[in-house]
Formats: sequence, structure tokens, C-alpha cells
Amino acid sequence: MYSDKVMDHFMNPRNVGEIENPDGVGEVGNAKCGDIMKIYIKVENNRIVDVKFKTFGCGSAIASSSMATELIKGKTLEEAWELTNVAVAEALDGLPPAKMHCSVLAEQAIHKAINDYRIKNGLEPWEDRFTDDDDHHHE
Amino acid sequence: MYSDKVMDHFMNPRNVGEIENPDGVGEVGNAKCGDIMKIYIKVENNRIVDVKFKTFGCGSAIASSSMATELIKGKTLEEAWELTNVAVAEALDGLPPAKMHCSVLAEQAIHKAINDYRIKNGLEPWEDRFTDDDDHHHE
Amino acid sequence: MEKRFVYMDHAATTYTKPEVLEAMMPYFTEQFGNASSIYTFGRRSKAAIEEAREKVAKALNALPDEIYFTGGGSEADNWAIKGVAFANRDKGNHIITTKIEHHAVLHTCEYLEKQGFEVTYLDVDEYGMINLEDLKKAITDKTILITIMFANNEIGTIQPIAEIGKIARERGIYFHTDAVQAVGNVNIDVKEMNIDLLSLAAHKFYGPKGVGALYIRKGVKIDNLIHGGGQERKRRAGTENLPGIVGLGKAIELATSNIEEHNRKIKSMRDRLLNGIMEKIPYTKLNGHPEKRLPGNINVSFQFIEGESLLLLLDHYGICASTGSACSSGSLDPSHVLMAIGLPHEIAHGSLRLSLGDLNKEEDVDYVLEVLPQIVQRLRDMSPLYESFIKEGGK
Amino acid sequence: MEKRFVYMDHAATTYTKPEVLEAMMPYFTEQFGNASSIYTFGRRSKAAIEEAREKVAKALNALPDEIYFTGGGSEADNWAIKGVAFANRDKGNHIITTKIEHHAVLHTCEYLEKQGFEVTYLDVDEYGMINLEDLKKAITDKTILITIMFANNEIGTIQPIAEIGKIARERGIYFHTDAVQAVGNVNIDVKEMNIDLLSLAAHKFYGPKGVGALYIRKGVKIDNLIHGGGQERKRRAGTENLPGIVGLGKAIELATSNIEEHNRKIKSMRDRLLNGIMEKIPYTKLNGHPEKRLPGNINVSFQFIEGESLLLLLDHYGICASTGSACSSGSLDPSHVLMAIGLPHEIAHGSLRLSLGDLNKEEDVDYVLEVLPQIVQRLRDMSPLYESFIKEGGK
Ligand SMILES: Cc1ncc(COP(=O)(O)O)c(C=O)c1O
Ligand SMILES: Cc1ncc(COP(=O)(O)O)c(C=O)c1O
Repeated sequence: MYSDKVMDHFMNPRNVGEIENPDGVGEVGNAKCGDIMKIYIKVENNRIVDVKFKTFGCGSAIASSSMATELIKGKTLEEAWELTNVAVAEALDGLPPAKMHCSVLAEQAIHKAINDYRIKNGLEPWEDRFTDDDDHHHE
Repeated sequence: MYSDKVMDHFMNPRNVGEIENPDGVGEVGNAKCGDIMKIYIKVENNRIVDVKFKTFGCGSAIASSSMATELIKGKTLEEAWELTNVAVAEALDGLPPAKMHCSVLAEQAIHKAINDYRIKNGLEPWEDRFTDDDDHHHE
Repeated sequence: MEKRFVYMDHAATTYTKPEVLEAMMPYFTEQFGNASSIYTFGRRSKAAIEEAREKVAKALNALPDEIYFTGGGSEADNWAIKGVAFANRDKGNHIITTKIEHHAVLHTCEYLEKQGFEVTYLDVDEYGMINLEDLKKAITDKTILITIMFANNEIGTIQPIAEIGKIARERGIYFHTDAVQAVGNVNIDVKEMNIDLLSLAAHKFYGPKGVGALYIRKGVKIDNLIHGGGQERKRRAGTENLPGIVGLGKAIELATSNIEEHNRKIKSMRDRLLNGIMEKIPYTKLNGHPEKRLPGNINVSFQFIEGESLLLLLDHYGICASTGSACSSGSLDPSHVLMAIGLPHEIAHGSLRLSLGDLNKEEDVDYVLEVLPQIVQRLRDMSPLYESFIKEGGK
Repeated sequence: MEKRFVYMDHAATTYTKPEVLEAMMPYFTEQFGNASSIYTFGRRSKAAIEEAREKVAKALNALPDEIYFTGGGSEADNWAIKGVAFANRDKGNHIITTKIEHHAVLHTCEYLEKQGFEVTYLDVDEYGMINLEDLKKAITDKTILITIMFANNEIGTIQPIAEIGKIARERGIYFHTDAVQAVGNVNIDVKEMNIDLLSLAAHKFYGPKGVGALYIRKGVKIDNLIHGGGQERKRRAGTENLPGIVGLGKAIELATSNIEEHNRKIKSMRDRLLNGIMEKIPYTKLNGHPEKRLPGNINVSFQFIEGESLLLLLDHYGICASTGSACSSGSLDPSHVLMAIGLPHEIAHGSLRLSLGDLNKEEDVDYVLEVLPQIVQRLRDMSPLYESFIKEGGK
């Protein structure tokens, strides 16, 4: 069902936790659908110097959070913004078709955290390629 | 499926064969339905002193012929006439429901042979309890 | 703590007991003759099937002639419901069932709705119990069939089958019960309970997979589902699954020979496990009826966490279990049963079913009680819902 | 002459080969997990099923995703025909089949007639062959399905499947073939032969009873027959018959790995037996096609005698065989297949099917050639039909 990579990131998730006084927070999903992903970032000089997550959800939701946070750590905000759900899924050696939405959640949570940072810092939020469809994130 | 008695009379049928110059012959059934029974009797002093049969048909048809001929051998014609299909079936320790018609054939063949004898001897044929339904002897 | 293999998913399927397999063995390579053949070698196969049929009949207090072997529980459910519906269409087109049936019943009913039948899906209470007054009210002069499961596969709730049977019989309506989860766990008497049709599946009571049976009371008007050869007294075509049927017969004999004693053992382990879970893990809710439930069934919801990730972690520790979370089935919604008893989505997503059975030992209970609280805590520590809950002071 | 046990009823059912049973064994008591479960123990069961699916696909030149496991050949036939009929009712209500199909097809078609479908039952010639021109003529713009068996179970005749497939594909009509008797005896390529649906049953090729498969070409519109759980990619509900499916996979692999060599052996025994029978027993007729027939099939009619009594005597000598006589089935009429090839009733009643297979040795042929002529003579000596025939000088 899941690749070894997914299982590894599920069993040993990287970057679990919270950041005290984060520079940006993004939470997406809802309990009704069974997944909530919350990502905290710490930003210095336009670079993500620390990132943590908390996730309520299935194995692939947790693994996607773990992988996504790994992939953006140390990246500039622009680089982090470019991370797509497909890249997350590929980094995990693939996700089952029914679970691709988990990688989408990860992308969205990162975008939300970055925009949260931008807004807090008086910047225009960037435009997300997803419409705000939290309530229907399953495909 | 079949009782031991049926199997015995099928495997070792009594009175198989023909009688040269029989006093009476009765043939019933037809090839279309899969059973034909032919009974030959030799009559002396109103008594069946010899009886033979030939049967085309299934195991129970052959066993019924064998048993029926055994039961009428040495009997008076009146006694032989009284032999019912149920008595034949009972003597065989029963027949499967779908095979009861074989015992009916045996009764009918005996009646036909007796009436054949009576007609040949200028006597009135006795009345059979069956209408002449050779073509539809299966129930 | 040493890693164990703990199978607590007996409600999904059981192993085939060695005694059952042993009874089946001669019928594969040796006594394999077609039961419809007239030679001795075939008649011996026939005799083995009839012996199995008698065992099933005895277990249900039915007549052997009322037992028909099928390819499983789903086929039995489909046959009972479609067969009665189509054969009695002239009498009416209304069927009554519940919202918590197995999909083999629910999806069959939905299919019949497309064919012009009307189906009432009865609500259940918070414990998964139907209300007999609701049932009575649902009956119309078009009602031809009531189909209500004996015991629920997820939450284990046992329905008042005898009472339902009485209502159905009084109104002259056929009553089918899906007893796939009940056989071997509950005493069943089709005569006393006024059951007209009953489905069962061998692999739920330590028999082989791929074989089941439908009890059809003498006189019930029902169409065939699988047409063809004259097997099963012309009602279910197909060369008989000889070893499977022999296995089913042996398994039902074993499973029903000492239900009380068996249940006492399973129930005592189950209760110890359940009490331990409730004690050790806060924010946990028991789903299903507290007493009227299958002896091996535990269904609990852990707040703030999701079932699939829970199962994966349990699997890591060698524990086999099940959940009603949507994420495990790949569908959008959590279990229809958990929804029907009124659970909010997030609580339903956090459900865990542990179904105990003959593979379990007391040590398994100890092991699960050691592993499960840690795992739940681990997932809660990762959960943003738990985080908010704690921050808000654990209201 | 020493009494032997000679099984010549392979067309009715075969034994499960020891290699097949061995492959199945781990899946009863050990690796018994539910294939739909997400824990490792269930996923291993799933993997075993997918491996079997690949083997079936390979044997037919299909894709694994086109194979669906069922509870047997009859279920597969019912599913294919009813499923396509109901799903395509909007396109038309006409089905074409033949007069010599197995009852699993014929009775299904008769059932559909009651549901408003129209069915053309094609005639066959004296060898049991359909006429392709008849088929073309029977097609109307309402025809949605052609279902014609690959090889006949009684007389062994093999139909021109590729030609039928071509006609069906050109007209855009679904083509189902009941290949229950063909698998393992004939090379099958569903792509090349343009077959849209194909039924098979494991117990005809040395696999277990109670499991079969339906090949459904990708894109074919078909309704479910058994509704319920999401097994078999949501198309056939019911907990998978894990050991059965594994057995089917192993059996089809064995049966199709060396068809030519296997057939050569069976055919050579069959031909020696057939020639011996024709030589030794006068007034005997071969039924079915002289060449286009299953390698193990013999179907002969002995004049003046009836089949059931013949079987009983053969059984006495330890020989298992089959007949098309009515008396053997308890029905009024002899086999519909023998009627369709134009046999008079009395000749049909005197039919004998000997179907050879892997259980047979050359000594079996010798034995049958010794026993059968005596038995036939013994019954003829009892037969009033033979008596008249001889008296009339054996015209
Ligand atoms: C040609 C044919 N079709 C269908 C079937 C039905 O298969 P099963 O008896 O396994 O259901 C058989 C065998 O009985 C058969 O020979
Ligand atoms: C209550 C209930 N009904 C029906 C079924 C279907 O049985 P099977 O999967 O053997 O077809 C099951 C089990 O899966 C069940 O638990």
C-alpha cells in the first residue's frame, strides 16, 4: 500500500511539534474529512530556518507533512512556495491515488504559513493555485 | 440412491430372457421416454409356471422387472393381476420418487401379458386401473 | 517488551481451525467426485454434503431441506433480498431495513430501489439499537420483506431478533436476518425467533472463506440468484464446493457446540481489555451497546486522532485491528454505522475495532494494554486538535 | 481381470492437484488475513490474490485488471449475461446464444426472457457446430450480447470462437464465451479472439471447487451481480476466497503451461479408447465433431440400451462416467445437447460420455476396453429393442 519512504516518514516523522512564537502558521483541512495539517515556520532573512508540524490524519497525511517540512527547511520563501504536492508525493516514492490529497494538504499548509508570515509583515499574500476548497480537499 | 435390493436385482436380474411360444406377452413403455418393458408368461392351469422379461431402461426399470417377475412366478393369474406397483417398489425396499414410474411399468406389463393370454384364449380382458397412457408414463 | 503477533480482527475473518481443515482435506485430491454424479464415488461426495447440511440445520434449529449452500455471506444476503423482492413483487414493493446493515444488504437494497422498490432505512439509537415501534410504524400493506441484521459487524450491537420475528410473522411479512456475525456467538433458533431467511458465512466462525449458507424456511417464495444446473434442489446452481461445504459443516458444529463456555472466555478477555483501555486512555468513548453486544467486540473512539494512522502503528507492533475511519477505506465518509449512532465525523474517524476470538490469549490483552496507550498518546502529541484542546485547558 | 478405479469424468470435475493444494495450504490456518485489511498480515493476503490474478491474466492474454474472481463457473456465466443485459438495456434487449449451452447460460437466458429480453437460440449442425451465417443473420440492431460457449461439456465440440469474436466486434456487440471446459485444453487469447467476457471454473482444470473467474475486457459496461463490499475493485462483493483464488492461480498456471504436450498425451489415450470402442462394439455412434473436439472427450451412443443402467454397471466395475440419458438426471427428456445435434430420443438415452484427463493411464484404457463391450452386450441381451432388431435380421 505505502512505499517504504512513506512508512519511514510515518513511523519516524521529522519536525513534529510546535514553534513558540512562530513567524507564520498555516492550518488546512478539517476534522470532518479526517485530516488537519498545521505548519509552523520560523523565518530569518527570507529563509525558513525552522519548521514544525502537527497533523491529525492518516499515515500518508503524517508522512506528507514530515516530507514537506523536510523539503522546505532552509529554503527561501520563494523556493518553499514552489514546492508542489506532486514533488512531495514523488519524494515519498509515490502515494496511492486515493491519498494524493494528503500531499495537496501539505502544499496548501505551507502556502498558508508563508502567506501568514507575509501578511504579518505587511506584504501582499501570494496567490495560491488552489481555490480555497478546504471543505472539499478530497478528490 | 438405490437400495441394496434394487442394486441386487439390477446387478443379478432374475428371469431375464424370452420364452419360446409364450402364452402371453406384454410390452409397455417406449424408447422415447427411455424405458421399454416386455414380459413373457407361460400359463398352466391358470397358474404362471414361467415368466421372463426383457427391459430397455434404467437401473430401477431392470430391477422392477426382475422383482415383479419373481413376485408373480407360480401365482394364479388372479393373484398376479393383484400385484400393484407399490408392492413391487416395497419389495425392492423402495424406489426414488423420480423412479416410481418404473414399478408402474412392471405392473402394466404384467397386466398386458395376462390380458394377452386371456384374449388368445377367448376370454374377456380384465380392466386395467390405468388408462392406456404409455406415452406419458412418467409422472 | 517483546513484539508479539496479536490478531484482534476476528470480525473481519477468522483462521480456519486445524480440525476444520482436517475434515476438508480428503475432499480435494481424494474424495473429489461430483456430488451430482450417480456413481458411488460421486454419491460419497453427496453424502458428505448432506451431513454438512444436517449440521447447519441443527445449529439453527432448521430442517436440512431448508439449508442452501452459497459462495459466501454476501451472496446469501443478495440472494435472500433480491430473491424475495422479485418473487413477491405482485404482493408489494416495500422493504424495511436499517441504517447500520452490512453493505451486502445496504447496497442490495439500493440496487432494488433502482429497480422500482421502496426501502425504509430504520434509524438506530446511540447504541445502534432499532426501535420496535419505528419498525411497526414503517410497515405498510406493500411491505414484503424486513431485513435486519442479527448483530452488527462494527459495533457488535445485537438486535431484538425474536421480537422483530414476531412482528413480521404477525403481519405475514418475510423476515430475513444477516447473521454473519452472530453464528457461533449467539444462540440462534430460527423457529422460535420466527426467522424466514438467515445468512451466514463460514469464515466468520473458523471455517473456510468462500462458502456460506442461506436458510430459507419451507414455503418462502424466492427466486434464484444463480441460475443453471440442478444443484441445491434446483435453487443454487454450480458444482458444489465440496471441501468448503464440509468445512462449513464442521466449523458450525464446533462453533455452536459450546457457545456459553466459549463466550465466557472471550468475554472475560474482552472486558479486561476494554476496562483497561477506558482506564488508561482518557477522552475515549465506547461505541455500541454496553451489554447487548457480541462477546468479542470492542469499538472505541479516541478523540483527537485518526484511525488509519492508529492501525498502522498497531501493525508496527504486530497488532491487527480495524477502524471505521474513511481514510482506511479510501472513501470520503467514515463508517455509515458510526454515523448512524450519531457520532460526529471526527470521533468516527478516531474509531478502533478490536474483535477478540479464539486466537487470543490473556497475554495479548496485556500486550495491547501496554502498546495502545503509548500509540494513542504518540498520535495525540502530533495532533493539532489535541494541541488546541490542551491549550484551551482540556475542557 | 482385476477391478480398478478408473475416473473418466474429468469434464464433470477434476481432483485438485497436490501441487495446487500445497500452494493453498498456508492460506487456511496461517496466512488467513482479510485481503482488504491494511495491516501487513492482510496485505500479504492481498499480494497472494494479485499474484493469482496475474496468472489468470497471463493464461488468457488479458490484463490483471480485467480478471474478477467469482464463486464458480455458474456465477461467472450469470454475472456476464445478466450484468451485460441489464447494463445495456437502453441499447437493446436482444441476446444471441446457442441451443447447446450449459444450463448456467441457458437458464440465465430463459430468466432474462421473463424480464423482457429476447433471446435467439442458434441451431447447431449434427456435429454441434454453429453456422456463422446463421449468427450474422440473427443479429439485429437490438442485439447487445452474443454468448456462445468455447467448447461443449457433453460432446466436446469446439466453436469457431475467433470468427465469432470478429463478427461481434465488427458489429459492436459484446461477446461472452463460457470457456469453463476450454481452459487448459485449448489455447485462449482474449485479445486476438476479440472476446469481451469469458467465464472459467478452477475445478475443471485441477483447481479447487467453489472458485472461478470472469474476464471482463476494460470498458465493457456491466452491472454487478453480487452487491456489497468493495472487493474486486467494487465489482464483486464478498470476502475473497483466499485459498481458493491462490489455488485457481496455481492451477491455471500449470494447466496452460504446456497445453500441446498435455493434449498430445490425453488425445492419444482418448483416440485409442475411441477406436477400440468403435471396433469392439457394433451399432455405436460417435457424437460431436470428429476433429474439433476437446482432447479428452468421448461421447458415443450405443443403440438399444439406456445410459443410466450402463453407468451403474460401469460403476460396479469401478469406472466413473456420465450420460445424457434422462433417467440419470431424473428429468423427462434426454440431454438438450444431444437433441440439438438431432439424435432421436432412444439414441440419446443410450449415450455415454468418457472424459479423460490427468488421472488416466494407458491401463485405464485397456481396462475400459475390456469391461465396456461386455457390459454393453449384457444390457443388449436384456433389451427388447435389440431382440426385435436381431429377429428382423439386424437391418
Ligand atoms: C460449459 C460449462 N459451463 C458452466 C459450468 C458451470 O460451472 P460450475 O459448476 O463450476 O458452476 C460447467 C460445469 O459444470 C460447464 O461444463
Ligand atoms: C454482518 C455481515 N454481513 C455480511 C458480510 C459479508 O460476508 P462475506 O464477506 O463472507 O461475503 C459480513 C462480512 O464481511 C458481515 O460482517
